[in-house]
Amino acid sequence: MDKPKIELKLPIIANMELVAINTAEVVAKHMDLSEDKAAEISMALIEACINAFEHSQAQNNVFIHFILEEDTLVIKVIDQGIGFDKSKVQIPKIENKLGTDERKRGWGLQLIKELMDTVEFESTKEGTTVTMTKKKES
Amino acid sequence: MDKPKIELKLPIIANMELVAINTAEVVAKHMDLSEDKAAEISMALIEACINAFEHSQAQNNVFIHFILEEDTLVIKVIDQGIGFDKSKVQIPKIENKLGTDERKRGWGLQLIKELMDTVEFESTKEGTTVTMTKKKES
Amino acid sequence: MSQFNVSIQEENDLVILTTEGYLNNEGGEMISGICYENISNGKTRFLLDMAQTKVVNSIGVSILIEIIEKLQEVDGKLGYYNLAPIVDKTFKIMGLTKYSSVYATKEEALADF
Amino acid sequence: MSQFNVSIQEENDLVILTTEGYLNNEGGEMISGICYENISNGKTRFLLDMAQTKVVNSIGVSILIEIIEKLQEVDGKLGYYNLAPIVDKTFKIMGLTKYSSVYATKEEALADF
Ligand SMILES: Nc1ncnc2c1ncn2[C@@H]1O[C@H](COP(=O)(O)OP(=O)(O)O)[C@@H](O)[C@H]1O
Ligand SMILES: Nc1ncnc2c1ncn2[C@@H]1O[C@H](COP(=O)(O)OP(=O)(O)O)[C@@H](O)[C@H]1O
Repeated sequence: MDKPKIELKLPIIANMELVAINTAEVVAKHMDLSEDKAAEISMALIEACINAFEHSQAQNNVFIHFILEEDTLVIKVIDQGIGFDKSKVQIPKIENKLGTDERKRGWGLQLIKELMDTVEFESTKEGTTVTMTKKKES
Repeated sequence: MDKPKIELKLPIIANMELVAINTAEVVAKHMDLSEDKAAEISMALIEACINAFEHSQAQNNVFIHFILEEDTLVIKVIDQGIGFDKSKVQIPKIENKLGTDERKRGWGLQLIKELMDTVEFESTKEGTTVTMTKKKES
Repeated sequence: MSQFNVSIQEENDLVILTTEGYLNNEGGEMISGICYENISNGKTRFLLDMAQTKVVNSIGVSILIEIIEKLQEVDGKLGYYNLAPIVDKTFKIMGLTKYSSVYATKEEALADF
Repeated sequence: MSQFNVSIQEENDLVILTTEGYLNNEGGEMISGICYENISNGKTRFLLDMAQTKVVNSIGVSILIEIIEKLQEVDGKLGYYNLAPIVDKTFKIMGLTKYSSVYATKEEALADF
């Protein structure tokens, strides 16, 4: 049998990332993931979604795919925006931001990496796909 | 601007209707619908989803569209199953079911009709689309 | 994964079931399993505390109708309290309220049971 | 529609904000608006009760960093209690815990503030 797959197509309006995490919650329960893992997935998913909404400059929709593998949840967040060069993104440090002019933002990608087991970015001028995974046991 | 539209593609596995109603909840909040209306929408949506899962005999997926109009929420539940003839569905009565051999089921369509403002069924051998609406004020 | 849980408590001759989560097929069968076992042990009066059940489906509720039918055979009684408004409405639409009793609170239910 | 609410309470010279819901951009700005107003009225110590905030995003949290920065200028102090585990973890990853204090309970927070 094919792996079960849930697909969301979200418009770019306020708080649509909540649709994504509500779905993640049902999926996590279905896969019997721990509450901690479920919360980590939700937080990472929020960050990937708001990046797609905020930075991609996509005019249309953002797509989110949940692929339920036996022992792993795979999530893809896909936008059709302007893309970006991950190697140019600096690792944020709060020390450098406090008391300076530096923008207080910039933790989204960092959070995704810390909270998920694996993360991959494919980004071109046609858009960005973030693929992240979480193992049931680890 | 186009009306915002959220689309879900759900596999036919247990409890996927919860993904649909979790989405409905975010949408209802976004549209500022009352809690009562939000709960009625969720209940109707559950029934439309489980019909698509249980009766359509579709092999693939069920699609759910939320169209956010100014003053109305439009929801479509689409399956690619065997279809059915609505005129052949009897209105259920609990009196006829208690103490008889009659199947204790059959309230799904009734609930959808009572809980939503309008409901339409399009059903062919290629599948069924249930379109239901709820007005913000009524 | 389970979206539903139920715990049991006996007060005098009364069986009180406290439900939690989505009352679907599975949930309905958990309830009916407990009721049928208790009926075969001579119990006839059952109360459901549904405060933690905000969502139901018609399959789950239809199993409550089966319990009502079974209780009619033994002159028994089914009641509910702490229903969410939508659950109350669903019970009305499906007609359960004609053959079983909805109470606002546990106190109200106990006074009548 | 608002996914976020905050209520305010003063104890001695301390301002306690109780948050509810999703701490996003909007939520962060509600908190910072209240803090900045209180700072301009001479208050310097702020505590957030976040028991009812199970979800945050990095934009909302970055606004807390702005508050920390502003409080450094007035020798003030920011603390939190009743954090959900994922919120605690997010604060650690973003480094807030180096410049503000996380407490398990209100009592613990008050004892230190
Ligand atoms: N989907 C995306 N499309 C375009 N640019 C992106 C995308 N995701 C991230 N970026 C770029 O990477 C940078 C870092 O993102 P992130 O770590 O999430 O921090 P923040 O969103 O707070 O800036 C963003 O400022 C943006 O320039
Ligand atoms: N999406 C669908 N595809 C095929 N048949 C359907 C569909 N929805 C409803 N039906 C038919 O209509 C009947 C009545 O449905 P419903 O009122 O929901 O009650 P129940 O599901 O309890 O039988 C079903 O038994 C089924 O035969």
